[in-house]
Amino acid sequence: MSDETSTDDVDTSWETEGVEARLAAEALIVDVDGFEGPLDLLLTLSRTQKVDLRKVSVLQLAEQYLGFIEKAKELRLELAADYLVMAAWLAFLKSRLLLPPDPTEEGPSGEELAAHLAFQLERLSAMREASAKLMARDQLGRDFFARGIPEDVTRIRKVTYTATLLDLMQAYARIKTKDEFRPFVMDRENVFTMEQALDRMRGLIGFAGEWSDLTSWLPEGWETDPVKRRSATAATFAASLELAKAGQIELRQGEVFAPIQIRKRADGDRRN
Amino acid sequence: MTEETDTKPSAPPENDSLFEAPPMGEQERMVEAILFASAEPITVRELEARMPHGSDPAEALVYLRKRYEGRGVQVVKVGDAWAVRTAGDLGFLMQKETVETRKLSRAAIETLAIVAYHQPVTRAEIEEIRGVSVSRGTVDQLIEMEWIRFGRRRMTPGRPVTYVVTQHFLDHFGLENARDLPGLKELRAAGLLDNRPPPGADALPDDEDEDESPKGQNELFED
Amino acid sequence: MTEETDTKPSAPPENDSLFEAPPMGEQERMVEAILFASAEPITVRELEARMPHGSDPAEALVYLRKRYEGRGVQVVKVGDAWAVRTAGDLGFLMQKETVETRKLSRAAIETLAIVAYHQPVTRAEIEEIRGVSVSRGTVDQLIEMEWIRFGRRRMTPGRPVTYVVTQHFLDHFGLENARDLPGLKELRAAGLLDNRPPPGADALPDDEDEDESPKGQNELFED
Repeated sequence: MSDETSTDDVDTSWETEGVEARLAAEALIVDVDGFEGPLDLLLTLSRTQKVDLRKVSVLQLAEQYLGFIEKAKELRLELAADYLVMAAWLAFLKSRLLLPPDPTEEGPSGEELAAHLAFQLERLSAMREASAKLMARDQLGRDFFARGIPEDVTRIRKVTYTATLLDLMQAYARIKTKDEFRPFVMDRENVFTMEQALDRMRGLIGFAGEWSDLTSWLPEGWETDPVKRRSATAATFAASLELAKAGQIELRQGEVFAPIQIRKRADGDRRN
Repeated sequence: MTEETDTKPSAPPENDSLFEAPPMGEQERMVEAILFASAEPITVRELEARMPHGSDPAEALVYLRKRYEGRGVQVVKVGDAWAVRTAGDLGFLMQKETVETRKLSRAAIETLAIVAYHQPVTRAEIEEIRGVSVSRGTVDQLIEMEWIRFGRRRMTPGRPVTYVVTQHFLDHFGLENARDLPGLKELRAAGLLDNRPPPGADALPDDEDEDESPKGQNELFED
Repeated sequence: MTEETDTKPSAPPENDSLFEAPPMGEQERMVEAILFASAEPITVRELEARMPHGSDPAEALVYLRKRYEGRGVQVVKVGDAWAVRTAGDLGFLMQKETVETRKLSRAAIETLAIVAYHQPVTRAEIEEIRGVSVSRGTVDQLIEMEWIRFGRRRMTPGRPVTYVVTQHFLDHFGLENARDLPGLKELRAAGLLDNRPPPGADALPDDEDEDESPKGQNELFED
């Protein structure tokens, strides 16, 4: 182990690697964003050792990393917290590796920690290779293909309708009940609707220049039968309110319960 | 011709083979793959354009077609193009049938009941009894179900068609004869007529045919 | 066996044929038709459901697969399902009009590989392996592409969800099952797929993980 390797030595070692390595080294320093985290950076740095990852010198690597961080700080590059945490941890690891083990200290030894870091690097590297191999495989839609005109299963939904005899009889009973019920429906003969009243009044209003009693506006034949009269009065009153709202007539009532009187509006222009 | 080297980097060393079309067996494979993967039927000209120079897709198609004779899929001609299709006799595999049972709509059951009790009956009469117009679809559905059928034309002006119930209807409802249907008195005795609907019950908007029925009633509440 | 007569009322007169599945050659044609017709892999169970009662699609598949050996299209196994795909060596013939796989980020590709090789794997484990946090978007993208899906929850504190690869992933990369991943054996032999906790970490959850791990692998091939 070249334990004495300092950050300066790392720099010189880069210089001896030739132009390509130097360019790579510069890229390392300037482009921190190009790394996907401290582990990725460590993996890249480890390549400069040109050894099997299993034999990588973790101590040397730690120094390389710390050197890199120092350089980045000098260049006032913003470093993500991850990188600084790793730097602190590697500084701790370095001290553990350099100092003789303290028997009173708890926790894993420097060697154990270093071995785990080496394992992590090897594992990451292996995953990188695996992903490259995976992506190099023949791929569906690129190298091999599925049926271009799939004939999908058509789902035929067959609906059967059903009814029971009881349904049938109840339906008939319902209709027949409606027949017996018809007199109620016939009631509409005794109903004078507001629509009807409006129609009637619109036709007549042009002739109502003078105040006239609302009751005189009831349709013929509706005045005598009390049921019919009530309905016609209500409808005519409602219709007169509508017309007053529309500005076509004026309404007045002398006192409470006095007859209501109506007449066409004087200006008459609003007639339609 | 040199572009072939681009598309086939693993070509054999002899120079000749570079310019020779692939063996017919190989061409057949190619046609097979192209027809399979293509989203549309492919013409011979298109095959030619995609296969190595000198290929004869028309001949390859003859072999391929033969190879698929009697198989589960067929090489078929579509216009002047070619495609792979499921063999006609296996079409049933491409369908999945699901049967769903539903209750007849109220409009349909009422129409059916009227036909059963009043047959032979015209559409106008059905409408008069129900108090609403009968939609074409309701009658069609009952005819399709083979529960009602056309009876004789009525000898009245317009000679309207009548409807009667079918044997199928009688079978379904376990009746020997439509006359076996319980009469009003029996319905009442059975408690089926006891419940007079409360005023306004007709206006329940649960039946599409019904919307005309309570016209007068609705008018009362309009505006 | 008598209940069969109920389901097949229109059977031919010979009683025997009532209960016999179609001849194997016919079954092979059926499997062929069904697989050709579908763009998605089809499970044996699904084949069984669509073929006549008593059919043995698994056996038919053996014959069919052999029949297509060396042809322009192949019968391939995808997890526990089957599909027809064009032969890999003919890819050059195909128009690449099909949508190119979206450019995946390095993070996405690595995450995918980690899920494939380490499944079932938690997000924390992915992060541990990559040494960097996994962005939500990366996982979402892979799930959206239907290449990974949620597996079982890990029985460790917090019950984290795990990720596994899908049948769609296997289909896309032409893998019969996840055990066929390139270099998987070597990686395993080298101990690089072990879940090795950092020294000093509590050893307990690791034991549980090992219990879980084979279960998760099985899960892949179960459904």
